[in-house]
Formats: sequence, C-alpha cells, structure tokens
Amino acid sequence: SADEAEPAASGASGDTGSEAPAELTAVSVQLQWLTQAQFACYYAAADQGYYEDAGLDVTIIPGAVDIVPIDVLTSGGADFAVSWVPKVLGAIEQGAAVTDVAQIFERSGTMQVAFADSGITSAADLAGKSVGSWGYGNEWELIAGMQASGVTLEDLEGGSTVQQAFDMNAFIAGDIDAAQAMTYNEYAQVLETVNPETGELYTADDLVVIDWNDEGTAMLQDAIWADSERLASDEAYAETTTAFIKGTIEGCLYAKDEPEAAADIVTAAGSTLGTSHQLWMTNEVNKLIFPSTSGVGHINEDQWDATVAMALETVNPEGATIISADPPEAAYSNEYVDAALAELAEEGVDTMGADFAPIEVTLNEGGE
Amino acid sequence: MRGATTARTMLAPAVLGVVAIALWQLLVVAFDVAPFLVPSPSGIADAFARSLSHIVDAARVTGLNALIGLVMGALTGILVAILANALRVMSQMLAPLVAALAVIPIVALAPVFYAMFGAAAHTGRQIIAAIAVFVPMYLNTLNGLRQVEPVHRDLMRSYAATAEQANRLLLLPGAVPYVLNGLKIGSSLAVISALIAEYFGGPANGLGKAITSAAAGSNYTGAWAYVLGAVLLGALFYGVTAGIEAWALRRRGGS
Amino acid sequence: MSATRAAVTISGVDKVFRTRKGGEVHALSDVSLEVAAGEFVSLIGPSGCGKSTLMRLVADLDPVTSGTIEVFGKSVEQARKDQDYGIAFQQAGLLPWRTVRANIELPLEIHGVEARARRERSDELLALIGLEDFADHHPDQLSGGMKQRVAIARSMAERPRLLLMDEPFGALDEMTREHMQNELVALCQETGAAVIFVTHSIPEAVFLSDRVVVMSPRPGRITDVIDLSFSSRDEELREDAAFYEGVTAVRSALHGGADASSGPRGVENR
Amino acid sequence: MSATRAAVTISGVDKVFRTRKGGEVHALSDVSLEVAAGEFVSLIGPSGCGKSTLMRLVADLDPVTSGTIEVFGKSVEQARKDQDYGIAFQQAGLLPWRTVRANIELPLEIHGVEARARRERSDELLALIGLEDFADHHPDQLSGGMKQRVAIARSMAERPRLLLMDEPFGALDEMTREHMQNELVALCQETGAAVIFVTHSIPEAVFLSDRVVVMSPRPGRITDVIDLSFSSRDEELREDAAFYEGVTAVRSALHGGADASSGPRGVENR
Amino acid sequence: MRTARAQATLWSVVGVLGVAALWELYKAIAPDDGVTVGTVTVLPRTTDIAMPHIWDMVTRLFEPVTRAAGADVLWWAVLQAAAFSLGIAVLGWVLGVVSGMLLALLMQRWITAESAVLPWVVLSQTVPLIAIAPLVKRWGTAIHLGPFQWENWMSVAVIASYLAFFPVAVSALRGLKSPPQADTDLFHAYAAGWWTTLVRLRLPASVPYLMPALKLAAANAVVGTVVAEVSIGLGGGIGRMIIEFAATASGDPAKTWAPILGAVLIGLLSAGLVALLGRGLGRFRRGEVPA
Ligand SMILES: Nc1ncnc2c1ncn2[C@@H]1O[C@H](COP(=O)(O)OP(=O)(O)OP(=O)(O)O)[C@@H](O)[C@H]1O
Ligand SMILES: Nc1ncnc2c1ncn2[C@@H]1O[C@H](COP(=O)(O)OP(=O)(O)OP(=O)(O)O)[C@@H](O)[C@H]1O
Ligand SMILES: [Mg+2]
Ligand SMILES: [Mg+2]
Repeated sequence: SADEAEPAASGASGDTGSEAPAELTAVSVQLQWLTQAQFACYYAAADQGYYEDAGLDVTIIPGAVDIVPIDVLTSGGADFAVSWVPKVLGAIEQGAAVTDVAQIFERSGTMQVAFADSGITSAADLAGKSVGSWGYGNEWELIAGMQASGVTLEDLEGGSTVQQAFDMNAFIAGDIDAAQAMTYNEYAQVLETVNPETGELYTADDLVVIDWNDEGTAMLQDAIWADSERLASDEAYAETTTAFIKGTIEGCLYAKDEPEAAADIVTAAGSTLGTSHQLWMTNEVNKLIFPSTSGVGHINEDQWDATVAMALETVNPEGATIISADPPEAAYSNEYVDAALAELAEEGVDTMGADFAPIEVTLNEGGE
Repeated sequence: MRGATTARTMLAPAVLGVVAIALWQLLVVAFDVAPFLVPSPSGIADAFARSLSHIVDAARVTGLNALIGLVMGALTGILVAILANALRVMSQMLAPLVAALAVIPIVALAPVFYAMFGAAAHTGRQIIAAIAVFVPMYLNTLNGLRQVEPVHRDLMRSYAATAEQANRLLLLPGAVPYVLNGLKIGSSLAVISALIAEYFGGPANGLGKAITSAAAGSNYTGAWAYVLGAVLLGALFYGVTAGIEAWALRRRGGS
Repeated sequence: MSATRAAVTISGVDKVFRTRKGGEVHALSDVSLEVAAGEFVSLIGPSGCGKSTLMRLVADLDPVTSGTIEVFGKSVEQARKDQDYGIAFQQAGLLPWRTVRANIELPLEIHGVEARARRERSDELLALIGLEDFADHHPDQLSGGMKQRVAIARSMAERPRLLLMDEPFGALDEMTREHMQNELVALCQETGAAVIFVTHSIPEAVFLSDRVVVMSPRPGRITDVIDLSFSSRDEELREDAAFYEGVTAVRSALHGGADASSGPRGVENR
Repeated sequence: MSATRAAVTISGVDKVFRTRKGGEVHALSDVSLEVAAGEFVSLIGPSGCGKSTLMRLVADLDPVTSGTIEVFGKSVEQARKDQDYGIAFQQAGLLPWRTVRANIELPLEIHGVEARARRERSDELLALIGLEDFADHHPDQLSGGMKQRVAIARSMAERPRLLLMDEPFGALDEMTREHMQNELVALCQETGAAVIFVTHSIPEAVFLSDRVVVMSPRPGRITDVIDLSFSSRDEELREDAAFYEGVTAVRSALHGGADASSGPRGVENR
Repeated sequence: MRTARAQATLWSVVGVLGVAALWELYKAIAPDDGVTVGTVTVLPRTTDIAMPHIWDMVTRLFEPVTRAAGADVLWWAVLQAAAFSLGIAVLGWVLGVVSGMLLALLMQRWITAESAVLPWVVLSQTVPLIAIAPLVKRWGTAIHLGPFQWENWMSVAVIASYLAFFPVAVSALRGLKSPPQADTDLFHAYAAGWWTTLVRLRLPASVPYLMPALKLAAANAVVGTVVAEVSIGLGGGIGRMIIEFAATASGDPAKTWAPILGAVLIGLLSAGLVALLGRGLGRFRRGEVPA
C-alpha cells in the first residue's frame, strides 16, 4: 500500500533516520488532497523526526480527485486518514466503522468569495446568483449556510451550484459570482492574479467574503480518522494512534513557530505550489489550529454536536440530508488525543499555542 | 435456423449478464461485503429505482450536452473532411493537428475550455464532446471520400460532371457507410466526454457530478445507480446511431 | 470530308505512361484506326497490349502522348463535353446506393434533363434490357449479368452515336454472355451506333464485329485487322462454318503476330 | 473391386442447402459419377447448377445430404485427412504475406514435412511452372496468370492422385488461358493424376477432358456426359475439325438440356 | 517520392504555425469576452487567462517550475513527467492489447461467446472511468501475494488498459474473421486444426485490421493514464501536473499549458511507436495502400 508516498525520513535534518529503523512501527496516513501546506503538520512531523521520536515510521499518502480517504482507511490501504467530519459522517452512515481521534483543525477554512462590486455581502444575497462549489462533500457548509438564510439550491442561478474546477478562472472571468474558496488556497489564488483593470494584483479590498465561521454554519474540517474496530481490538494500534497524534501535534507546533521552514519542508516533499503561496497556506492553516481552545486535536463536544446537527438538516440536491440518524458513539473519541496531549504536557510542551501570532505574507503573481 | 440465430444474438448476452449479476450478488451476500466497498446489484437496482427521477434529470442534462457535441462534432468533421479531400494541402496541414487532437486527454482540455467559454455554461462541455466526436468523424469521412472506385471516377469524367456534381452524386453517398460508422464510434465518445468534462467544472446538475458527489460521500450504491444511468445513456446513444447505420445501409442496399 | 463520315479517327497515336518509380511504359505506339459511323469494331490482344488504354484515350479519360484522335470530327475533349459517346466498363460500376432506374438516369441527371423526360427514357431502356420489374431494386439485388445490362443501358441513356465498351461481358458465364451478345447485336442494329468493343474472347469478337482489330504488346500496336462480313448474327451463326473460320483467322493473327516468343505472352505485363 | 480402381465414386448424391431465411435450395439431385484414376473430367453448366457444390462435396468441405461419395475407396473425410487430393479454387487464394515459394510449401509445412524436403519439392514445382525466378516474390508482384500457376503448383505439392479444380483459369485472358491449359495437360500426363475440373468455357472443357459432364440447374443434375477421345492434345487440336465437333456437341448438350426456357439461364441464380 | 514527403512535412509545419497565427490573430481582434449570442459564448474569450500569448507559453517553458531553490526548469519537469506517464501508458497498452487479443480469440473460436460477450464489450466503454478508477485502486490494494505489493502505478496501468483493450478486441475479431472462405476452405482441405489455421492464416490476416486498432489503443492508453493519474492520485506524471498547475491557472496561465503540451507529446510519441511496430509487421500488410 506504500504508494508514491514520501518516505518519512526524507527531510533535510534527518540524520536520525540511520539508527535502528527496525524498532519503528510502520504507519501510513492517507491525506485528502495533494501534497501542500494544508498538511504541514504531518510533513513537518516527519521531517523533524517527531514521528520517529514517537517510535513511528510514517508514510504519507497524498490524495487525489477520486480518492476518498475513509475508503482507503477501511479497505486497509492506510492506517489513518485525514478528512472533513461532515464527509465522513455520511460514510459512517453507509457502514464505515471509523473514529475521529483528533480534530486537528478547530476552525473552518471554507468561505464564499465574491467581488466587492457584486452586491453580495451575506448568504442571503446568493439567491439568483451563480454560486460555485467543488462538490465532493465540500459543499455542505455552503448549503447549510444558504439554508440558514432561507436560500435553497433552486434559488440559485441555473438551479444548482456550479461545479468549480481546480482553479479560480471561472470566478475571475465572472462566470461564478460567489466562488468557494479555502482561506489558505483559492482565496490566495485570486490575490495572486493581476487585475486587468489596474494592472496590479487583486487585493483583499476588491473582494468580499462570507465566512461560515461567522455565519454560524462552520463544520469541523481536517481530522485524523482511525479504524474503530482496530482501536477496540488491537492494543498496539491504539498505542500507535496516540503516538501518531502526538507526533502530528508536534509538527503543528513546529509549523506555528517556523512557518517559513515548514513551507519549505512541504515544497521539498514534492509540492509544486509557488513559494509565497506555500507560505501563505502554512500561515492560514496555523490560524485554523491556533490558538487552540482545549489543546490541538481535542474534539470540542459543542462543535461536534453542531456539525452533527447541521448534517442532520442540510439537504442535498436530491432532497436527502447528509445523514438521517445520529452517528454512533464511536464516531469520535478524545481518549487518544487526550493521552497524547497529556504526554506532551508532561514534556512541558504548550499545546494551546496561546502565544500564536500569524505572520504577514506577501503574495506574488502566480504564487511565486 | 433463424430462430437459433436470434436466440444466440439476443439470449446469449442476456444470459451472460444475468449470470454475472447473480454471481456478483451472491458474492456480496455470501461474504457480507459492506455496500461502500462493493455495492450489491440489488442495492444498485433499489437505489436506481429510488432516485430514478433525479437520474433521468441528470441524464437529460448530460445527454443534451453529448447530443449537441455529437451534432457539432459530426457536422464539422464531415465539412472539414470534404474540404481536406478537395484540397490536398489542407489535409496535410490538418494531419498533425488531428493527430494531436486525437491523443490529447480530455482532462487536459477541459479547464482550458471552461476558461474560454465560461464555467457557468455548458458550452465548454459541449465543445469537448464535439472535439471527441470530430476526430473519428473526420478520419472516417476522409477515408470514405477516398474510397471512390476508379471506375466511378472515370464515369464522372466521361459525363463531364462538375466537381460539385461529383461530390454530391458520387463522393458523399459513397462515404455514407464510413460517416455512419464514425458517428457510431463518436456517439459513445460524446457521452463519455460530456460526462468526464463535468468533473472539471460547469453547472453541477449532470450525471458525472452526481457520480462523484455520491462517491465522495462513500455512497457507492448511489454512485453506481448513477453509473448505471450513464451506461444506459451511452447505450442509448450507441444503440440509436447503430440503428440509424443499419437502417440506412439496408435502405441503400449493400455495397 | 471523312471527319463527318467517321465516328472515330485515330492517327499516329502514341501513349507513354510515366510510372511512379520514374520508369516509362510505352503502352501504345503509332496506332491509327478509323471507325465508321454505325460500325462495330472489336479490339483483341493479349493482356497489357493497350486495348483499354486506347479506349480511354478515345473517351478522353487520359491524354495522348502524341498523335491525334477525333470523334465525329471534334477533339476528344469536346466530344466528351458534348456527350457524343456512351461508355461501359468491365465492372458494371453501378452506384450501389442508387436504384436500377436511378443508375440508368445518372447521366441524364448530370446533364440537367428534367425528371419527366428522364423517367420516360429510363422506362424505354428498362424495357430494352428486360428489367422493368427491377427498376426499384438496388444493384446488390441483381446478378452479375443483370448489373452489366444496367450498365449498358446507362451507357445508351443519351442515345450516343458512339459506344465504348471495355470487356463489358468479362465477368459473365458463357451462357449469359452469349445471351448478352445477342442483345447487344439487336441494340446496335436498332440504334445504329458505332461501337468500339474491347474483349479477350475470340468467339465473342468474331460474333459481334464488322472488323476485329488485333493488337500486340510492348509497345502496343495494331498487327492485323480482320474483316468479317456475316450476313446475319444469330444463334445459327455460332455453329456455322464461317464463324469457325473467323475464329481460326483471328487465332492465327493473334499467334502469328507474336510468333517470335512462344511463351505466355502478356502474362508478365499485368 | 471398383473402389480400388476408381479415383472418385459418387452415387446418388443429393445436396440441399438451408438458407438463413429458412428456405431450401436443392443444389444437387441424384448425382452419380465415377472418375477413373488418371482420368480428366470437366463439369460444365450454367451458373448455379451445382458444379462448385459437387466439387466441395468431394473435397469434404460440405457434407452430402444423402447418397455417398468415395475417394480412392475411402470416405471423403478420411481422404481429406490422408491428403489424397489437391485443390485449387477460382481465385488463386494465395496468402499475400508469403512468398511464392512459401505459398507452394504451405501444405507441406502444415503436414510437418521438414524444411529440406519442402525446399526440394518447391524447387521442382517452381521449375514445373516456370517461375524459378519469382520464388522470393510476393503474390502482389505477380500477374493473374502467374498467381494461378502458383496455386496449381501448390495443389500438386503433395503429389496427390486426385486434383480438384474449380474454374482455376476463370480470371485469365484467352491467350494466357490457352497457355495454362497446355501446361495443365502436360502436368497431368506427367503425374497421372485424376482431375475434376469445373469450367464455364466450352472450348476449355473440350480441349482438356476425357469426359465432359454437362449439368443443368434447379435442382442440379447431370444431363449429359460427352466422351472425347482425342489422340493428342496440342496446339493443332485447337484448330482441328474434331475439336469444333466436340465444342458443338457440348454446346448442343448444354442448350438441349435447357430448351424449355430460352432466357438467360443461370443469371437469376447468382 | 522524397519530395512529396518533404512537402507533406512542410505543410504540416505550416498547419501548426497557421493555428498559432490564427490564435494570435483572433486574440488581437476579438473582444475580451469573446463573442456571445444571447447568453451563450460561441467564440472564446481572449483574456490572457483564457488564451495566453503563444510566445508566453514558449518562454514560460524555459523558466523554473517554482521559485523554490533547486526547482527544475519547466520544460525539463514536463519532459520527466511525460516520460513517466508514457512508461505507464506503454504498460497499459501492452495489457490492453493482450487482453483484447485474448478476448478476440475467444470470440472467434466460439460464435456463442461472440454473441454473448461483444455487446458487453461495447457497453463496457460507456462506464465512466471515474467510476472504475477508485474501484481498481481499492481492489488492487486488497491484493497481497507474499512479497508482491500492489502499487498505485499498477492501478493506473490497469485503468489505461481498460480503455486500450476495446479497439483491439473489436478489430482483432474482425481481422481474425477476415480470411475469405476460399482460404479457410483451403486450410480445411489440408485437414489443418484450429491452432494451425490461427497461426498460419488468421493471425497474419488480421494484421492490417490490427494496425489502426493498435494506434487507437495507444491514444486511449495515454488518455486513460492521464485521467487515472488525476483520478486516483499518482504523482510524477502529466495527470498530476495538470491539477497541480491548476492552482496557478489564473496567476500564471502560461504554466498550465505546459502539461497539455506534455500530453500531446506522449500521445504523438506513442502513435509513433506503434507506427514503428507497423513497419516491423510490414510483411503482413502488403495489400495496404499507403494512406
Ligand atoms: N495509369 C497507368 N500507369 C502506368 N502504366 C499503365 C497505366 N495504365 C496502363 N498502363 C500500362 O500500359 C500497358 C497497357 O495497359 P492496358 O490496360 O491498356 O492493357 P489492356 O490491353 O487493356 O490489358 P488487359 O487485357 O489486361 O485489360 C500495360 O503495360 C500497363 O501496365
Ligand atoms: N452455402 C450455401 N447456402 C445456400 N445455398 C447455396 C450455398 N452454396 C451454394 N448454394 C446454392 O446452390 C446452388 C448451386 O451453387 P454452386 O455454387 O454449386 O453453383 P455453380 O454451378 O458453381 O455456379 P457458378 O458457375 O456460378 O460458380 C446455387 O443455387 C446456390 O445459390
Ligand atoms: Mg484492359
Ligand atoms: Mg461455382
């Protein structure tokens, strides 16, 4: 199952890798998307040897368009998967036995972007507009937000959302009035583009954003998922889970403190994103994690419940909701992340990131 | 004799299909495979029946794109082939371009066409389908136009027929079987291309989008219900064009 | 004044083909021949002696290399444009997507004859070849002989004063062939057309022709012209002593004209 | 004991084809014929009278509907497996990707003759048909007559005591055809093989055969068997009175056998 | 002959240049928003995002992929990715050709198999790749045979072969059935068995039918490889490059064209490879006239 994964010890600082790799437990994690700073925690942890320190030899498997991380996890293709909570809730209802063992992102990075002159300022304004989304389960927050403002899919121009490509061309060309964007990626893509009217790059002033965190329909995003059955039956796997979470949290902390270095680590791991874009992404991702309310990875019950509640109500184009019944108890567990946090606390590590201060990143044309 | 032949052409594939589906169902049931790993045929049938109206709606959107692409691609393919047949230079100029078009993966083109024609409209998808159809259409038609028997060419010359007359009376009718064959090949390409293009953008109400979003939620039973819809749509296109071909060839008398 | 009397006047014609590989094939050398109006002339000779080439030159399907050909006193190009001749090839060459009737009407259609007149003419011709019942059939529903009859009817559609026929009966079995020969004789008598007829069959040439032109290959030239003057051409003739004499005369002309080499002449020229 | 003497014994054979549309074609009806070892028998008759069918039955390419056929006293299947006959069809049927030599060697190769022996035999045969210089050419580089000679050589590769030939010269021009006939006569005399020869040409049948079997269609049956006993078969024979008598005899047999209908027989059966 | 060839090449260059000229000309004269009829854009937009200058695309090839230290020059990166994808496409092609041939043999051997299987073969091509790709990967991952490990690139090759086998199966069947009755009769008369007839007659006779199918299969294998790379996420090839570069589609539009060129390149290369193969089989294609 070791796809084209980057070996964990491939980093620049990894002299440590030469010693007794036999003692390390081999572990693989399936990401949700291609190698990029969204996953800086994992790449930094691998590069800085945190996983090794935790006794793990971690293989990071990048995602792809049709790869559903949860399926890879349940079919044994990986030991852990990184995925958004609402997407996984659907899979759980379809029979996937998986558990959210660490909620790395505490905040949602999804928003809807429009040009300042579009007249869109809130979710209610989306009615009659052409609204973009990537689908693949990334649309739930948008739909929930619209629903909360009384806007249904039928109210949109064309009666449905517009499938957004992997680029922001459609938005810039005006085909899409309000495009879905991650704070750490697509939003920056727009800011890296020359505004033909001014000859300069677009600025934040040219844009308005609808932030689902503010609208109250934010859902939980990047989480680490583990196989519930193995957790219950396999002692070693449970221990590995704690170790993996621990290393990951350390990686996140590294990225918080050393965003430039973390961005370079991701680029060195095979990302072809431009350097300024990569750094922007690292910085924005840090903002989704830090400061943490109850320690990086700890699943806040209120956020979980809110996500589940919205999943029960949000209606897809077919009229079905994401899920029709409450997920089982085992859908999330703080047992492992809390153990990891405790170990880190013992080592004197601050896992709250109270001191976190985002840096200023200047985007260049094309993300260069 | 005739009965036996019909039995073989109709019954054999049906029997094979039924056996394969039964085996599939049996395996899923026997090994208790979770639907998100391998959905069972009965589950797919069930989901198909349940979402029928949505599947039909989505198939209509994708089907219309495919149809428009098919018509556009077929017409331009035929026209360009006629030109290329008349002007040797033109066919030489087009040769590398058609060769390139034939091998460009549709994925590579989709984002480009969305940028060119707008991502909120279906135009980009239709053009992608049209390009996919154009290639076999152009090659087949050109081939057909060049299949003229020397005796027919001589005949036209002996009648002092004009180029236009020769085209209308000899070349085009002669190319009809080739054109129809190209159309048949193009028909399933049109559906597949229109569907894959949805993957990269545009209004989110077609079959391709429905398949991916169902699959993204691990709802594979639902995804395969839409796949079934796509297969039926493709089969419909193929069946209709193959029917047109058979009908036209029977009408004109074999060659 | 001979131009107005003669259907075809061929004088000192040479034809050289340039092959793709840069070689040259001297297909015809210094060929001269005059075909009178209403006369039936057969061309016979081993394969590759230039029979088809000669016919194609008369039809203006290929240009002469040197020499001149006149058809009814005009240039061959003019004659082609004026539709002074009808032509039939070894393969019937019917358009498979057209019915029998539409095939016969093809030349008329190309020359802008209006639908009513076309239909009248094709009715006449269908009757002539005895295929009235097959007017709406497609060529693939016909036997080889029937197809050939349609092609002949087509070549006569515009009542040409000159018919050019290149082995039109080559693909038929002996019985059908004899039947078609009888029909052709009748048709020619009716219409008074001159005919240039290419064939491989000695009995056929003898049965049909006023004159048999014997050719030899490399380069193609006329070696003999045999006059035949049968009083009538009917079934009896085929078993008549005069007929066998004609056959023998043509056979010896063919063999004599090539006595130098006794191998299978013409074979290597294919 | 006749079984050991006769090459082929056909007794009371019927052949009925079932067509796809459910109809029946009675291709042969009560056909009986014995071909002696070394004898040359031609089958002649209008198109569709069952000549090819009869030959295919002898070759075990189709099964009889009723009646029996024996080849050298064995069943046709056994004879086929024992390679007791050689066969040549109207089209040469050479494999285009094989050289002339490889085509001739094909049956030997299939029956596991080793390379040396194959080569010796093909050398012999190439000499026999006069194509030594063309051994390494491919069929598309040959003229029609040359191809046919190769096919005949191939049919003789295993020195069969029986040759089955279905219009082998149909595609040749008259001159080449006569040459091939002369060669075939020589070959048969040399090898002493019995031949069943299907043809449409009366002079050809008369020139080649010890006996000409005349058939009539619907259903195919033998209407006449004409014995010819020429002392020698050479070029003179073709201009001999006895030859013309033979031709006339076969012509009248063919016509007499079908006097009821005087139309173009066979045409509609194609 | 040679001049004709040179002329054809010349004109094909003119054709490519002509398109480039047309591109720039259109870009120069047409409005930014293209030409719309009603709400439908019928002629493309001409913004630099939709249609970058040809020159920009070319110069971009000679700049590094990113500004990161040690980044490759773009053309070199594209070339590497193209080589990687081509390798997989070749494997997919081989798999497809082999399975297509086997299927054709099965269908030729038993007519009932033909009627039973052929409709499904046709139908199989209407199943969208995006539905199959994840399945192949998932099932592949389930395979554990001793030291053998199913790798992602194998899934991509299998998916490529799924598109490649179709033209081969259909055309090979036609080719195997192509010998005229006279030829099959001849072999029957020689008391040759199925195998002998296959090797000495049917296979050689099917070569002319096979050549265009092999070419088509090559094109399909390339398309399948690229789509599968995107779909199941195999890094290193053109497919991955296309989605990776999409992130800069608006900021650095010329860059997004580089992998498209790479895709065309492997397409043409693979067609060329098949043509070479065709030369090797020239002996069996004597009947064909050069197109
Ligand atoms: N287009 C051509 N290019 C080159 N050579 C040609 C061409 N047409 C005919 N020839 C050559 O000219 C010679 C005469 O050919 P032609 O077809 O007139 O012979 P023919 O007498 O009609 O033979 P056949 O009886 O086989 O029809 C042959 O040697 C032939 O190869
Ligand atoms: N496979 C077949 N299925 C049905 N009918 C057939 C088949 N083969 C031959 N026939 C019919 O049997 C009859 C005899 O055919 P056959 O080919 O033996 O005639 P032939 O004497 O060889 O004619 P020709 O001179 O045209 O070759 C014809 O009416 C033909 O249509
Ligand atoms: Mg000729
Ligand atoms: Mg026959």
